[in-house]
Amino acid sequence: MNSQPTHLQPLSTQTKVSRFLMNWLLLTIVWIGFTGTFDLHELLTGIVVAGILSFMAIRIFTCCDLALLAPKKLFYLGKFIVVFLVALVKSNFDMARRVLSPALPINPGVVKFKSQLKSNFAKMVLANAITLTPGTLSIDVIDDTFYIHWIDVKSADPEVAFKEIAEDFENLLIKIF
Amino acid sequence: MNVIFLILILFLVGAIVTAFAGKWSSLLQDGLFILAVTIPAVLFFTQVEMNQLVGWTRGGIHLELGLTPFSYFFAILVLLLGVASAIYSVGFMHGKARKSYYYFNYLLTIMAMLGILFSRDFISFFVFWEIMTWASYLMVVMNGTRTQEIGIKYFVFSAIGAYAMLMAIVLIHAQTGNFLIQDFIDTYPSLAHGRQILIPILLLVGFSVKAAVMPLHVWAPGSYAYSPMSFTSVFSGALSKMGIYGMVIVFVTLLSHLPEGGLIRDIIAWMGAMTAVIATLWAIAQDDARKLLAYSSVGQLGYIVIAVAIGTPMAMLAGLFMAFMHGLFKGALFMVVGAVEKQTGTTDFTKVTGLIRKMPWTFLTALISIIALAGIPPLGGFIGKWMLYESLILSDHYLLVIVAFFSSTAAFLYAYKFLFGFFLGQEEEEWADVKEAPITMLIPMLALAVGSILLGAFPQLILKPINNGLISLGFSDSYGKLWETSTLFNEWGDKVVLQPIIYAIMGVFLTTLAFTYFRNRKRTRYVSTKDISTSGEIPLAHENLTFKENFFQPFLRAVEPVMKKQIDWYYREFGAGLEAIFNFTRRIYSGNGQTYALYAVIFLIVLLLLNGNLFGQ
Amino acid sequence: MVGSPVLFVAIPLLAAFLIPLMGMIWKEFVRIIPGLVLAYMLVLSVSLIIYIQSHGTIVEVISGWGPPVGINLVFSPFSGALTTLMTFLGLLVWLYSHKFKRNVDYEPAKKYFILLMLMVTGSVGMVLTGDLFNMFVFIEIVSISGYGLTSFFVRRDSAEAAFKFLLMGAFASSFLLIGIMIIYTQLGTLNMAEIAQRMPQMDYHMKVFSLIFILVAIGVEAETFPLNGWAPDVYTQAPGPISAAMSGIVVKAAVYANIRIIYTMYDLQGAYEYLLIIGLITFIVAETAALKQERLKRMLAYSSIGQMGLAMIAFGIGTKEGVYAALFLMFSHAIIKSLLFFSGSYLVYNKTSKYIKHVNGMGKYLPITAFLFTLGAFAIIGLPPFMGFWSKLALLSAAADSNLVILVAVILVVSIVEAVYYLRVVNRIFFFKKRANTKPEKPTINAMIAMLSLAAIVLVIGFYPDLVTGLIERAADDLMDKGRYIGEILSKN
Amino acid sequence: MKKYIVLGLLAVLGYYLMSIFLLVDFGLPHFAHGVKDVYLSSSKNILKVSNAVTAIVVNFRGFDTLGEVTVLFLSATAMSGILYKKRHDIGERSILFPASSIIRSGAKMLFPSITLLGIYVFIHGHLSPGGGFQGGTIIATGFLLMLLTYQNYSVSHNRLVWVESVAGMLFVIIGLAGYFMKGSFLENVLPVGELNDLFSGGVIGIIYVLVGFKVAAELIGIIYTILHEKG
Amino acid sequence: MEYIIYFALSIMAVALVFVAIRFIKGPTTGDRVIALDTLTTLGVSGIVLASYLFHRFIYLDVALVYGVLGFIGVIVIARYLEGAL
Amino acid sequence: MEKYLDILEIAIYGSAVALILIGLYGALTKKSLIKIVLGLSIMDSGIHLMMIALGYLKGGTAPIFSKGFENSADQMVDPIPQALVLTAIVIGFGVTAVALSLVIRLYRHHDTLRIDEIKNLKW
Amino acid sequence: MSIMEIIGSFLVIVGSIFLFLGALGIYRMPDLYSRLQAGTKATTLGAMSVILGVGFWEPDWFLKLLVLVVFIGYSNPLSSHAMARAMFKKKIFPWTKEGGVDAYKEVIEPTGEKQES
Ligand code: NA
Ligand code: NA
Repeated sequence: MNSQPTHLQPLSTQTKVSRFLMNWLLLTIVWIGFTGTFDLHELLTGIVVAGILSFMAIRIFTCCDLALLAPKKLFYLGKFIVVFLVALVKSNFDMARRVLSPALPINPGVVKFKSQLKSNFAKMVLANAITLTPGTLSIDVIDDTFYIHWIDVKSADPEVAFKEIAEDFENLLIKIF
Repeated sequence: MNVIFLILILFLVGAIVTAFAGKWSSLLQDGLFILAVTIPAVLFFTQVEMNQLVGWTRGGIHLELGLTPFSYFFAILVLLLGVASAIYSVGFMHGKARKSYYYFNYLLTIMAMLGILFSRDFISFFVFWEIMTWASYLMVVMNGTRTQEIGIKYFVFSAIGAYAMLMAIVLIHAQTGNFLIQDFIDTYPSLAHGRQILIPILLLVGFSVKAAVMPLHVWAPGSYAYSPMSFTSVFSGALSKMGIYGMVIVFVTLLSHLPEGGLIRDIIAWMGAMTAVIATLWAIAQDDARKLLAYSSVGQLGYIVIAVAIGTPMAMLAGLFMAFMHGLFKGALFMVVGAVEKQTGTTDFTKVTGLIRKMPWTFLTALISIIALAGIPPLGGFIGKWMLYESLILSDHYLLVIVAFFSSTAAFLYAYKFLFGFFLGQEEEEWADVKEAPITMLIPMLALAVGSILLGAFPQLILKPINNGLISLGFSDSYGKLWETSTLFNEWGDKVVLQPIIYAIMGVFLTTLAFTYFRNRKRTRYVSTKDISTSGEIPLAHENLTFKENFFQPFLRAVEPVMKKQIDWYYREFGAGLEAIFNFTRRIYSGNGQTYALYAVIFLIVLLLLNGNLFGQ
Repeated sequence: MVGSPVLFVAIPLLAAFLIPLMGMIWKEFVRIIPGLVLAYMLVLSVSLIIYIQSHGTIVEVISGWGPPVGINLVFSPFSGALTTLMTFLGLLVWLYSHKFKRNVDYEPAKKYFILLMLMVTGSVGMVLTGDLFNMFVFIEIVSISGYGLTSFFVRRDSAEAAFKFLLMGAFASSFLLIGIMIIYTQLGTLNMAEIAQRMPQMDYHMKVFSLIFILVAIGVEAETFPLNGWAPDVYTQAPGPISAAMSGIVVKAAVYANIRIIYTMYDLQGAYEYLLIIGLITFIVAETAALKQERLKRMLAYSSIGQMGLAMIAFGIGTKEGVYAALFLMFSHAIIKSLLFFSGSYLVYNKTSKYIKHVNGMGKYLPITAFLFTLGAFAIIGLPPFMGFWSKLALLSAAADSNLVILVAVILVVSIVEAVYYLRVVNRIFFFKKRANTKPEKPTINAMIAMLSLAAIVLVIGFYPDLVTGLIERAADDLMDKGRYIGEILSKN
Repeated sequence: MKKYIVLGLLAVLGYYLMSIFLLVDFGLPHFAHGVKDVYLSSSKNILKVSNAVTAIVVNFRGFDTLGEVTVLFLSATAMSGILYKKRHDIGERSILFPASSIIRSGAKMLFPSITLLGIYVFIHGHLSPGGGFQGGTIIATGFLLMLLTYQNYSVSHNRLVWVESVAGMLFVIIGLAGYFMKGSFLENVLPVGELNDLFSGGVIGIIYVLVGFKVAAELIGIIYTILHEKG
Repeated sequence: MEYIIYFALSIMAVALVFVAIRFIKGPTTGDRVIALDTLTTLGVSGIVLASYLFHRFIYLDVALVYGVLGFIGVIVIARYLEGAL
Repeated sequence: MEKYLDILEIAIYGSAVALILIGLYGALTKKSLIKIVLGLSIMDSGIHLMMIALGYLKGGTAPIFSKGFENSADQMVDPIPQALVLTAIVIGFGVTAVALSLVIRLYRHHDTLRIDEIKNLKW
Repeated sequence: MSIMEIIGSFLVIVGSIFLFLGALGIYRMPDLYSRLQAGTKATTLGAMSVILGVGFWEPDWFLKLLVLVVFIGYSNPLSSHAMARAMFKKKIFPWTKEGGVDAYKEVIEPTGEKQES
């Protein structure tokens, strides 16, 4: 199946191969997840299918290349996940509180801030992380500007908002991507 | 190949070949056309033997063809008129459009009529009947846009008749398991009484349509009037007799076994009588020769129906003899009209006049045929009429005698009008250049006229085949010769009592005619309209001396109540009503798809509600 | 054996999937391949018909599982006769369209011919299959091809017609599924022969309910009143040859399904009366609605519906004679109506509105086409000696033999209406003056061949009905003999 | 008014439908000797197909499936016929503006995995509740996601035609192979393997993969056709 | 363990009621879609629990596919709502 | 447990029937073509639900002989309705797709989606 | 009960409670955007927790359940975001206090349908 987002820049062969391998790896892992076994037939089929698929999807699947597998990046990735999970749990308790007693003072509003992240993928991860953390919901990202629905607006100032909402994540993400 | 089959095939092949021959040469086509009629006719009279059957099975249905003495009589009429009219057609159709079409349908019509007469089973009968119908239908609609309604009317009534017949046929099949006519006739006495009544009635409806019996006659005047005249002579002269043919068979073979047969006969006789009266009155009112003759035909057929429905031996004889005579003189008369139309371009009495000098031979034909029509003694028409009155009186149908006499008298009026309208009276500038009709048209006309004279003198020529036919049909086995009962004929054989007298009258008549004609030719004096010698008065310029217009106005005013609303009108109203209803029902198809879906759901629910009742345990 | 019934489905499908590829090579392929396939199907069905004369019904097992486990195809005298008829008409429709569609773009042409081929295939599948649910699948194949073909002309009201068709078709398929599921839950099988065998065990109410749902569903395709609202629209808006194919092929298949279900699967006497009554109503309503139509194809459509009503009446009589008559009617109607649609399309060729008045005077400009239309008109109203007469006679005889005198009378009376509206058109063709703004279009040579071959059949069968009556009789025998059907199929296991 | 009539009618219909269903005993075997038992045992023992539904869909009633694939093919064909426009009339896809960059990156990331899931589903059609139709649908929804979120993402029409044609033809050819090699259309011609092994069930798995590709291609075609409609 | 599953399923059933109410009440289309989205999440969790209850690993495929389709469904609706179609 | 099944029975059949009726209601009364098509789809889903329900077996499990279930044929629900539903769904989808494209074209021609305004063809 | 089963049970119970709370939030929260917040956070965590819990009960299934967890964690915020943006584009703005901020409203309203990057 052909898939050509025309807005993408032509890629160098090296990047292509690197990305292809990365995709292959990731898709094989996903396949193993799907099948849930390491059965030989399944694994072989998975490798073949993932290979073909990553070859065909090379221009689409552009999040990352083999560089992601560098130990340092993996470490930050792990750290990011932990930070994220903690934030998630915190946010849930916060939400539970609000849900159970809606009388709590809220001050909803939409704030914006700018992010340093370059890749779209990283922005997406940041937006998702923000959505899952306490009291915030990503509404849109236009260029570098994030628009966030904040259930308890502490400050309309972009700088402050950035600090409150996204700084931790962004610092980690910059290191990963 | 059996000759019967061969005759039919020859007609069919002839029809197709003739139709296509026009592409190469008109003359060749004409020749082929004449041959296509005459060769089978010659074959018929020389090769076909009585009671010889040819049968085969088609689609599991056994079919049989053969000639019986009874159909032989009708075949004579069909072929005689068929050949005469064919020759006439060559002249008549010369230079007209759709000649191939005409020839094709003409030949098919003749073939179909012969086929009807040959059929020994109902399917062949019906098939040929229908071919006859649609071929003649195509003739009726041949002359352009204004004949369409007439054509549809003809077809609808034909269809009513044909389908009644078809219903009878399938009911017969349900009883006998086959379609053979003889088998049915044999089985008939043992049928359930309801079927014994239903089947003949259905068949009679079918035949009555072709015989133009009131109230199924409404198609006839228009169709006769608007077909090409060359065809109408066959149409009215022979084709309508197919109805008589079927009726006689039903009367003789079926109704005689039925207790209610007498009643049915009387009803039909009265229907015939009403037809005769009303059609005659209408004929009088016409100013167009074609229409006049058309109504006249219907009226004459009414007589014939009276006769065959009464069904005493003499009446039957009278009816069939009149049928034959009618074929001759009406065939000739339509040819006359055709000739006039061909030469003048119109058939309107109010326009055409004084043709006697321009078209003397045509006039002669008209004169002889009109005399035959009116039933004036020397010619064959008289014999039929005499026998009819005689048989009606002898069988105590006095009322019918009165009716028949009334309409017969009234027929003089239109006969006179016909003769006067075209040929006598003032000659007009407009028609100064009219020539006599071409020879190909004159010969058949005159031949038919001669036939009328001949049959007046030698009625046994045709009475014998009638006699044989009726006897073979099982009409009577006690009489050797059915005409014995008539006072008109002697007791010892086939001589007519009045024959010498008839010969004498005829001689005087012909001599006078010849004398008058030749004298006038020399001594004709043309007078201007201002010539006071005409009647002692000076006519004004605008006064029409020919009396063609409003000819019978006083008479018509007297009979107006009878003619006020034609039966036609009721049919038209009925048809319009039906169409309105149909137009309303088709609004079921509202155009809204959702409504259709709703129908489906309603239908489903109705079926569900009905469930047990609908499908039974 | 020269082939097997499964090829009736396999080969067209193979071709259908192949055509888009071949079209990339040479555009003409999209027209040629369907023709070849249809011709192949015709040859196949003729040779199988000959084969079964001596070897008896073919029961073709699919996926190696004998009935009732697997799906099976049954090529019997009954289904075989219909298959031959359908493939023959399919081929003619193709022939007729082959050049007629030359002026349209490549893409529409490709779609047209693929859909046409699959519509024929689906109809053949409906007739051949011995499995109830498989029949449903084939019905859907036919329906969807029908929707696509109906809306072929983009600038007309064809989408409206197709939408109505689709709406009714969707209702039908839902009802059909309900009916099939009721049967399945009661008998545990979908094989028609086994259903027939077990039917006596089925609870009476369930039997009736299932039959009702199935009858309503199939009634939509079979154009029974009041489920036929879509039909006139579709016939009017679809391309002429497609109208012919709808009335000659699709509806025949639906009637087959209807009949196979009532005659073979169910043992309910009342179902015959249902056929009789509904057939009669359909016949009367359709013929009377046809009388006042202003559009030629719409008139032909109502006439078609009416004829299908007649066939249902004949089936409803329930005797062997009735079945014989019904099959004969279906056969002759398929041929004649195709002839009428073929020739009629040319008589009103240049107008999108296709009013009857546009045929005025065409007899002069298109003599052969006009003659063929007239022949068709005469034949369809049952004038002898054309083909339609024999079938009508068979129907009337069958009715009379079963003492249904009133029925005979009603049919005949309504037939007069039919005669009237056809003759009006014929009169216009030959005796009216051409309208100034109509432009006669000469039929292509292919169309002419298709029409002439149909006309030849009408004439030849008219004079020599024995050519088909033997086949039809065997088919009728086959349909009536339920025990043999069950035996033949279930013994294949 | 019409609404009330319809409601009344539907009430009657509902009554009948309910009474029909209540006549069927829910959750109990309804019939004594249905083909169901044959299907279950043959599926396990003869075809070695773990998922009996797949065995039915692809083998016992494989003919239905061929028809079903044809129905999809037909509706794709019919649709593009219905919405056909002359070349110069074809407009842009009716996506007016792209989705937010978040959604776009998210979709892009997810897309290969969704496709993989589809492939997984139809490759395991004989082992798990999946199958060709489900897998094909998943792949098509993946494409739907891409087509909807990007304004100018496009699919090569010719390639879709290739995939669907080749897959369809292979389906029929495998069927014909059964006909020519074993005597009946669609009959299995390959070794059946062991139950619950990925490589089991002979041609069934292969057919289901083909069905998956075909369904995917057709659905994408359908989606594509609709999205090319303006207004 | 069964009891835990029953507990979890019943509490989710109650959750379902709230979601359903929101779905019916609206007031905006957005609310309904959110309700649907939540329904998907609840459904996925429910299916996972059910597959454990019936000890059928293969049911997890259903959950996965359900989740994917639900997600794409929401995106499609969202794109429609924001007027992109 | 019997009682539980009764309730389940009425609930499942009831919802199947309800879906069918709702779909029918929509298809029969709504004026918008889109809603009619939607109604048809809802009716379809109702029928599919019904089909599945008719094949249900008390305490039954999916008819898949995966590991651990190789010998549970007795407890398996009827696979046939499921296979049929699969076919029916695909066909229903095909029909819906064609319906929608027809709707688009009707809209293009008539500039309306009201079915009662789209009746150029009638009588 | 093994330790795994205890962890699993805990996760399932906690997860289901969060699912419940999420649903409750959707029901009780005052406006669309706060409902979205509730729905996303609580149900995401709830579902992840329930699924992981099952994974602890049945370690053979763990890999597959992990895929599910990742998928939910990935897709839920995306869909919430998509809905939020869609509703904004439909001009349904969040409820704010007097003088509250709404930075995105300015993107939508003043320039009308301003297209983004
Ligand atoms: Na969220
Ligand atoms: Na979600």
